[in-house]
Amino acid sequence: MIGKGLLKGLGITLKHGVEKPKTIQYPEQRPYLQERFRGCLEFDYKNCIVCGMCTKACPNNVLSFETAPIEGSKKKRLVSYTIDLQYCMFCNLCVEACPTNTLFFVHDFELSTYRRDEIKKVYIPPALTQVDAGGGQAELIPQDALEPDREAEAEAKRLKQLQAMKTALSKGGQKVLAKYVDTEEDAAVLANLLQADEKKRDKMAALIVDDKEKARKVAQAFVAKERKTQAGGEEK
Amino acid sequence: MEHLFTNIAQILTSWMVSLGLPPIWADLILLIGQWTIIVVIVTLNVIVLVWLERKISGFIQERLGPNRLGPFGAFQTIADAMKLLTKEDIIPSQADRWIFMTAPMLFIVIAVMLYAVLPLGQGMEVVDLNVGLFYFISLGSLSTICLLMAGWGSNNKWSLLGAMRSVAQMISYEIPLAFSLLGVVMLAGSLNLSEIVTAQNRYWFILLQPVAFLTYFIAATAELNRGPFDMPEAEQELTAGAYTEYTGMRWALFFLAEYTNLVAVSALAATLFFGGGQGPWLPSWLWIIIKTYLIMLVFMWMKWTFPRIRMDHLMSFSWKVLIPVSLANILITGLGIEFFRGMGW
Amino acid sequence: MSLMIINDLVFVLIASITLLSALGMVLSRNIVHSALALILTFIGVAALFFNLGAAFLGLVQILVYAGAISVLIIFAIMLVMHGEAHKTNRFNPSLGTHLWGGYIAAVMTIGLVAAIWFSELPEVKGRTVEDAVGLLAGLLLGNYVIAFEAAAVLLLLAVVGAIILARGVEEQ
Amino acid sequence: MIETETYTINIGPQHPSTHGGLHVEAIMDGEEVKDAIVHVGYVHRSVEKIAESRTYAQFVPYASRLDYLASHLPTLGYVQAVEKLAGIIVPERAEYIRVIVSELSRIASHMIFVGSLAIDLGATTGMVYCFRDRERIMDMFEMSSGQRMIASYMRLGGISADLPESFYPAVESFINDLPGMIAEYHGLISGNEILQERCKDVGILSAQDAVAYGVTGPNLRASGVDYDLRRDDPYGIYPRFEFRVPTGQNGDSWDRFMVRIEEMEQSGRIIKQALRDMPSGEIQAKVPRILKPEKGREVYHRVESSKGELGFHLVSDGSDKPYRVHVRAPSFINLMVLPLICRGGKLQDVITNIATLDPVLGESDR
Repeated sequence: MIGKGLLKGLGITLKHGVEKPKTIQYPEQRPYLQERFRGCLEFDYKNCIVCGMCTKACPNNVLSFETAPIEGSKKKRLVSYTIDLQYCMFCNLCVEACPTNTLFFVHDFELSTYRRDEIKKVYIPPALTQVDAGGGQAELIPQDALEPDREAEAEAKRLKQLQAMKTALSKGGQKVLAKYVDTEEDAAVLANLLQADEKKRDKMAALIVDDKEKARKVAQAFVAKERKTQAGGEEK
Repeated sequence: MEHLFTNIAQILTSWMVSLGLPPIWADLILLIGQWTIIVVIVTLNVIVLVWLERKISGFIQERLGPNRLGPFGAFQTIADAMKLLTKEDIIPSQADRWIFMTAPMLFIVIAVMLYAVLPLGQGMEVVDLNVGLFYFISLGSLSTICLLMAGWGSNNKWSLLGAMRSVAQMISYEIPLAFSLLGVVMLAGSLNLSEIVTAQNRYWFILLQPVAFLTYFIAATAELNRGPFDMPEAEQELTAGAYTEYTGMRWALFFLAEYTNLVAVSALAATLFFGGGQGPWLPSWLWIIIKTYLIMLVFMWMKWTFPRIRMDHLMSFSWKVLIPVSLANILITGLGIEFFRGMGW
Repeated sequence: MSLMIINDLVFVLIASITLLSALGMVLSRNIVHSALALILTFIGVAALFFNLGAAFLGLVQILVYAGAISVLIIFAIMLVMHGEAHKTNRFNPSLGTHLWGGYIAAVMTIGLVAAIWFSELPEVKGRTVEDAVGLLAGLLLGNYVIAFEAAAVLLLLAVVGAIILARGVEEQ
Repeated sequence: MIETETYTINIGPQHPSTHGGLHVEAIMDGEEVKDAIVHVGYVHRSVEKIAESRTYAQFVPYASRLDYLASHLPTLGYVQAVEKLAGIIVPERAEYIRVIVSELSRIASHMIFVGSLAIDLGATTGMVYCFRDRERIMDMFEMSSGQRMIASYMRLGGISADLPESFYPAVESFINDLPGMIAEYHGLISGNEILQERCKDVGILSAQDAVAYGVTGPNLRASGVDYDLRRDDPYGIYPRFEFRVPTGQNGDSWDRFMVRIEEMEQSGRIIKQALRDMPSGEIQAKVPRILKPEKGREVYHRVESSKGELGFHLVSDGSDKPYRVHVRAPSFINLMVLPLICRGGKLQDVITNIATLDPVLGESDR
């Protein structure tokens, strides 16, 4: 019968018309990108050994770099490295060719720029300084290697301490706590309390690491409160 | 509620007469007022319709449709209209200037004129013409000329081809359109649209004339140049057919007129086959709006489902299927009326 | 009083549009423009019918003449047209034909004016036809049914003849 | 008798339904097409010349860009041609993975075909559904190769990376859902009487003409010639798989459509078998970093792409770059029958014919 196919088509569109949309509302909802997705080509100068395999592998002359000789050495050092992304085919050949994972793709795919030269990425490694490598030999290392990030180091140290304190408290930690309360008995009460309550445990650990004075006060307050509730419970 | 608008009109007339205006002038001013309101409503309605069409196409295609500007993207069409208004008005150098420029204006004028006889509620037609239905059909035939003017004036082969197609199509489909309406006229015994509505007090004519409704619906789709019969536009074949060379507001006028025609044809279908403003609880003007919108939804649903029919199939479908069917429908209707009259109904 | 004045004004307006478009049809150099002006003339005549209270006739005028016949004319023009459009309706260069045309037109005009002048037209004052459609239908399908059917058969024959002519192209 | 004048109408190069930069000069008599002249070359990128200045390995991403709708297939053709030239033996597992991604590419390409036919005939929604389903294949390509459309996944002697774990459930669920998708296309697109009217008996290409013009692929099979390189001149590990070669009878647009729909099903079958039989192991053969094939060696290798017989003719001059690369592009050759099948049809049939010939202009113009 003519018209049957038409009605069936109408049925299909109606069915999908009431379904939920399958599209992603892009700027608010980000697309899910697979792990291997190749967005933007990036360069990490720290690993670069200036071998030039990448430029040889590239089919489209995207990559180029400048070198300068290192005094007293056969090696060369990198002066600048240029990725001209407008010619990039994202073919992954350079990444496969690179022996030291200096080149890699990141998931950033919003590469459009207003001007042609903005898409050209130039990496200039920091200037090299001569340091005494011991034994009268001089070695060239990047400048920022000399100035280690103190703040980051401190933060890392603090985090490490915090983690250690947390594990200690979760396993009891009566000895540690004894420093902050008056009696051994109090320490036992506090240890029990902290073992039961994760929130308080975390707070205590943070205080012990950061501010010992405040930790003492809070610990005593905890003990007093706990004693009170225990007493209340017994009365009842 | 039912007589809200008619009462307002009456109050206005009597107020103007009390001011000392002769009644004929008062009527004239009221007429002008009614026309202005119709034009404003039609234009605003098109904004809603375009939004609705895009939303429906979005839902059918598992998208959201416009959703950025305003709640549910409702202001998107307004932004589009602003864009069209501010666009450069390009007239091709080889175009037939006057014809090119007047075609869209005439198209919209004819489209708006269709509303003169439509009863938009009980006693709510601008002109209560006793040959209202015939007025509708004959004015509809004029829009052919506008498309032909657009196609000819553009001086573009695609345009001319689109115009020729649309003329052939509209002339062929006017015949089944008129014939399918004849069945209704025979049942109602009048060409007056409000009388046809009154005649549907007992049954809606869709129950008595299902074949007529089907032929009317198909022929109306072709008359409206909507998918699957969008021959004159046919983006994929004729780039944009008769509208290829039009830009900015001139193009928007065509768009406006097409949607205006869509509303008019749907409202006519609601009037002739679905009892016009008849319905329980709600006032008649609200009922006709609801019915018109429901019919328009079906038109849109069809457009986003079907592929475009081929030109020669389109013509042979009209001449070989629709016209015989609608003629047979007239014959059967006539026989039925005589039969029931003989039975003493 | 004012109703009469408005009526007269409307008549003058419609009549002048009709006459101007008729003139435009004759004088236009582009034959497509002529055809479009002809459509405007048809619509003007339809408006005159409306003005006289014969809405049905007016609508028939629009449907048949403005909507259908004029499209036919335009199609015919486009089919036979050669060369550039804006030179298609040029006045005939020969002076003799001009004179002949003018002569015939003058004779026709004088004849028409004389005929109107000397004939006694029945006055239809204050009589409006209530059910014009019904009366027309009664006449066409009652008294003049044979003439009506004969015209229908003639048109059918014309259509068949046109189809035969058109299909001849395919056979070649 | 009435004499009617013909006129020329230019379909393209800027036209919504020419699938890229195609230009068809149609000589019309009213709505009827008297003749059509195909102009190609609007997207010419001189790929063959580029190949002469690239090393063998460097050309792989360019090969991907030939047929961008099924990018694994031209890449497969190219790497296999080079492997033939240099005598490289590809590990088993890599061969299976190549088959899986190539057949997925074929399905993706045919989905585009179905969708673009739908939109060229005015059914916009059909196109959207096809693209929605194709998106799942694109996601799989993103998982395996990191790129969605122009995935330069294959390497000389293998593939660039093994399939990730997430690939297997994705491909299995896709293959299971494939019959449902095809049923939906049948319901919305091919079941539609209007579309059937527009495709049946439109653009009839007889078997004789198809062979004479060198038409290959689904277009040839639609004309009733039972010829599929995967079976008749097998390459890789295709002889191990069981599949049917669908053929049509009339060679009209409808047959070209139905043949492709059935090919999608058969590709699904092949993927299923490949997934079942796939061994574990190496994915990359040892290929010298600088490949220098013997001087004077020539090789012609052809694969069954989604458009037809895709051949690569390589000539080596002993250096690390090919002396000459010629691509036998099926789209280009298939397009040449367009005037033949358009003659006598209507203007709207030209659009149907272009759509059902399924040319990819990137490949046709190179």
